Amino acid sequence: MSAEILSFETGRPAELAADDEPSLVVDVEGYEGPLDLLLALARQQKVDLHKISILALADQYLVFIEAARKIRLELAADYLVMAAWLAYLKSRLLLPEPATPDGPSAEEMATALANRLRRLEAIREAANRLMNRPQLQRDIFPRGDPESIAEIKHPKFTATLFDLLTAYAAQRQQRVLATVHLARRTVWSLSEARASLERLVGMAEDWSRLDEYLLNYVVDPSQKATVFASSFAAALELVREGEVELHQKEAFAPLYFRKRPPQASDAITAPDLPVE
Amino acid sequence: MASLAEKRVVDAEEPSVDPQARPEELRLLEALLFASTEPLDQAALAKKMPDGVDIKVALAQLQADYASRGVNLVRVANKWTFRTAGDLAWLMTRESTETRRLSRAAIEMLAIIAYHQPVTRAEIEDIRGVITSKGTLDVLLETGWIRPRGRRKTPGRPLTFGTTEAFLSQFSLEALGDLPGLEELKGTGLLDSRLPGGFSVPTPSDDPTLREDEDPLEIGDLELALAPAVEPETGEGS
Amino acid sequence: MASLAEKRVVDAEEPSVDPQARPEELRLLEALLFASTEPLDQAALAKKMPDGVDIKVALAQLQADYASRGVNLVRVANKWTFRTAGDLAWLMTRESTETRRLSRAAIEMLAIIAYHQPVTRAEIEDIRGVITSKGTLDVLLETGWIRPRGRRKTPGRPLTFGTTEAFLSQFSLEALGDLPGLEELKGTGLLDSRLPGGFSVPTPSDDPTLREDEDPLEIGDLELALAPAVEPETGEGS
Repeated sequence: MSAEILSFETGRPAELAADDEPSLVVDVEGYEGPLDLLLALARQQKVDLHKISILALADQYLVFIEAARKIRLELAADYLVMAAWLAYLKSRLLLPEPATPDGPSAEEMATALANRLRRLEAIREAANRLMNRPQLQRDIFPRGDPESIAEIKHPKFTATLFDLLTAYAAQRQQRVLATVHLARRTVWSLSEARASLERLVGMAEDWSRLDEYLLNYVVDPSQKATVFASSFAAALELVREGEVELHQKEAFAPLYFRKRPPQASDAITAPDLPVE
Repeated sequence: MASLAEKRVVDAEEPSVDPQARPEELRLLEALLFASTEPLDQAALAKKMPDGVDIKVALAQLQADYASRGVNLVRVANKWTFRTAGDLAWLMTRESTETRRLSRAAIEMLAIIAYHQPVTRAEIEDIRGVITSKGTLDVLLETGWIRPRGRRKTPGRPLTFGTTEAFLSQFSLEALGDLPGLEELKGTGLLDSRLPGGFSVPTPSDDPTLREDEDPLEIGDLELALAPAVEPETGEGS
Repeated sequence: MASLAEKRVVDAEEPSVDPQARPEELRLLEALLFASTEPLDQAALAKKMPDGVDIKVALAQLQADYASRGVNLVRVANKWTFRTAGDLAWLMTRESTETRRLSRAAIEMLAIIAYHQPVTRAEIEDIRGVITSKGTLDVLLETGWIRPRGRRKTPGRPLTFGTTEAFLSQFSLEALGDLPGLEELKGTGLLDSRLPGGFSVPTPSDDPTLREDEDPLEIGDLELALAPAVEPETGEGS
C-alpha cells in the first residue's frame, strides 16, 4: 500500500507549491480548522477518499502551512499541531514498522485520519441534503391564518363532606355566639335619683343611712353601682342647695343623711350624731 | 417517506398522472390562499397567476371544488379566504377540565342550602349574617349541586333552593338524611357542646315535593338560574 | 355527536348531493387540520371523529385526495398537517418572512446533532476537527430545532444535544429515520463506534428516553441552554 501511496504522491506537492494556486496560499480564513483544510486538499487529489494517499495529503498540508508561514499568515495553533502530527505520521509511514510496535501502527493512524475525513465529508453531504429539503416558511407553508380554536373549560369543583360540615358548624356556632343580646343598660339618671331622694327626704326626718336606703330600693344587684353613684351625686346636689345634710364618720364609713332642720346653721358645729 | 415534498415532485413527474388533471392555476390559488395570513383580493391573486388565466373562472371553480368539503372558499369583503364550513363550527372548540376549589363563602352557602332547604337567598343571608354575592350563587349553580326548586309564597316570591342528586354523589351521601344532625356534630367536636338550649340543626330533606309555602317554578326560572352551566356538546346540537 | 349523524342524513336527502359523497369524516378531518396552528396527532384527531371511523384509513384517503393539489396533507413528527406543495415554493415568496440563514458552521453542527444524537459538544468538535464558538450553539438553540436533552455520564458531565419536533417540522420529516442519506451513512459505518473519537451511537434517535450513558438534565440546565428567546417563525410553523 505504501508503494502505491508514494507513486501517487509524486508531482502533487510541486503542483501545490506553485504560486498560481491562490486559493491554497491565501485563504486560510476560509477553512474551518485543520480537518476542513485537509479535506479541501484531499479533494484536490480528485480521488475517492477511500483511495486517498495520506502521505500525499500530509505533504500537501505541510506545503500549504509552509507557504502560509512564508507570507507570515497568522496560523491558529491547531493548524500547527496538525502539521506536526502529519510530519510525524509521514516519517512513520516512510520508515519500516518497528518489530514491536507500541500503540497504533502508522497504517492504522493513516486509516483513522482517512476515516475522520470521510466522516466529515459524509456529514457535510448530509447537511447539504438536509438543507436542500423543502423547508418550512421557505419553500412550504402552513396555514397562514389558522382559525382560532375556542377553549371551553369545564370546571370541576372540589369540596369534601368535611369542608361542608366544618363550614356549616362553624358558621352556625359563630352566629349563636356572636349574637350578643345587648340588654338595654339600665342607668339611673341623676334626675331620677334626685326625684327619688327628694321624695325620700320628706320621710327621713332623722339621720338615715344612704346605703340602706339604696339596698331597699335596688332590686337588681347589677344596678347597685349606677344607683349608688347617681344617688350620691344627687345627694351632694341637695346638700349644696341646703335641702339635705350628709354625714360620714370616716372614709368608707356609711353615709347618713337627713332633711335639713329649719335652724340647721348652728347645728353644723355640733351635730347630734346618730347612734350606731 | 424520506421526503414528502420530494415524493410529490416525483409523483408529478410520473407518467401516471391523470391527463385530465385539474388546471395548474387551481393548485396555485389553493396554495396562495392557504398560506396567506389574510384574505386576498382578486387582483393580488391574479398577479401571481400565469398569463391567460381567467381568475374569475378559476376562483369560481375552486369555490365549487370546496363547496362540499370541511373547508370552504369564501368571499369576505371582496377578498377570498378558506374558512371552516359553517356547519362544522362546533369542531373548532377544545374542551378541558380545570379543577376549582369552592370559595369558603360558597361552601358555607352550600352547607346552609343542604341543611335548611328549601331556603331562599334572603334566608341564607339571615343565617349567615352576611349578604351573599350573586357570583357565589352562580358558582354554586355551576357546580350542579344545588338547584332552584320553587318560589316561596311570600312578597317578592323569592326562589327557593335545594340540593341535587349530584350533590349526594359528590359528597358520597346515600340520602340527604345521612347528613349528621346536632348530636352527631357535637359528637365529632364540630359543634361546641355548650351551645345554648335553643340551638337546633334542622333535619335536612331534599324531598322534591313542594312545601306548602312553595309555588312551582315558572317557565324561564330554570334557564335563568342555570345559564352558566350549559354543556357545549348539547349546545352545538344543530 | 348526534348532530353529525343528523347532518349526514339531511345532506343525503338533498337531491343535489352526489350519492357517492365523500364520507363525513373527511370533512371533519379537513376542517380540523386546516384550522389548527399545530400539527395534530392521530389520537387528537380521533377524539373528534364519530364512533367507528377508521382514522388511519380516513387520513390515508385524505392524503391521497390532496396529493395532487396545491396544498398537501403531510405527516411531520408523527403528526398530521396541511402544507403548501413543495413544488410551489417559487410561488410562495413571501416578503415578510426572511429565511434564517445559518452559517456553515451552524449547518454542520445541526447535521451532526441530527445524525449523531445524542451528542455532546466535544463530540461535535471532534467530527468537525475544530472548536465551535458559543455563538454557533446559541444560534442553533434559538432556532428551536435542537435542545439539550441530558448529561453524558462522563467526567465533566457534558450536556448532550438532540433535535426537537420543530426540527422535524422544519424539514418535513415524519421521523428521524427519514433523514436524507441516513441509510447510506449507516452503511459506510461512519456513524459507527469503531471510529476514532469514540461514537457509541450507531443510529441517531430523538427518543426523549435517556440513553444508558445519559443523566437527566438538572434544574437550571434548560434555562441556561435555552435562554435566548425562541423566535416563533422558526418554531413549529406558526
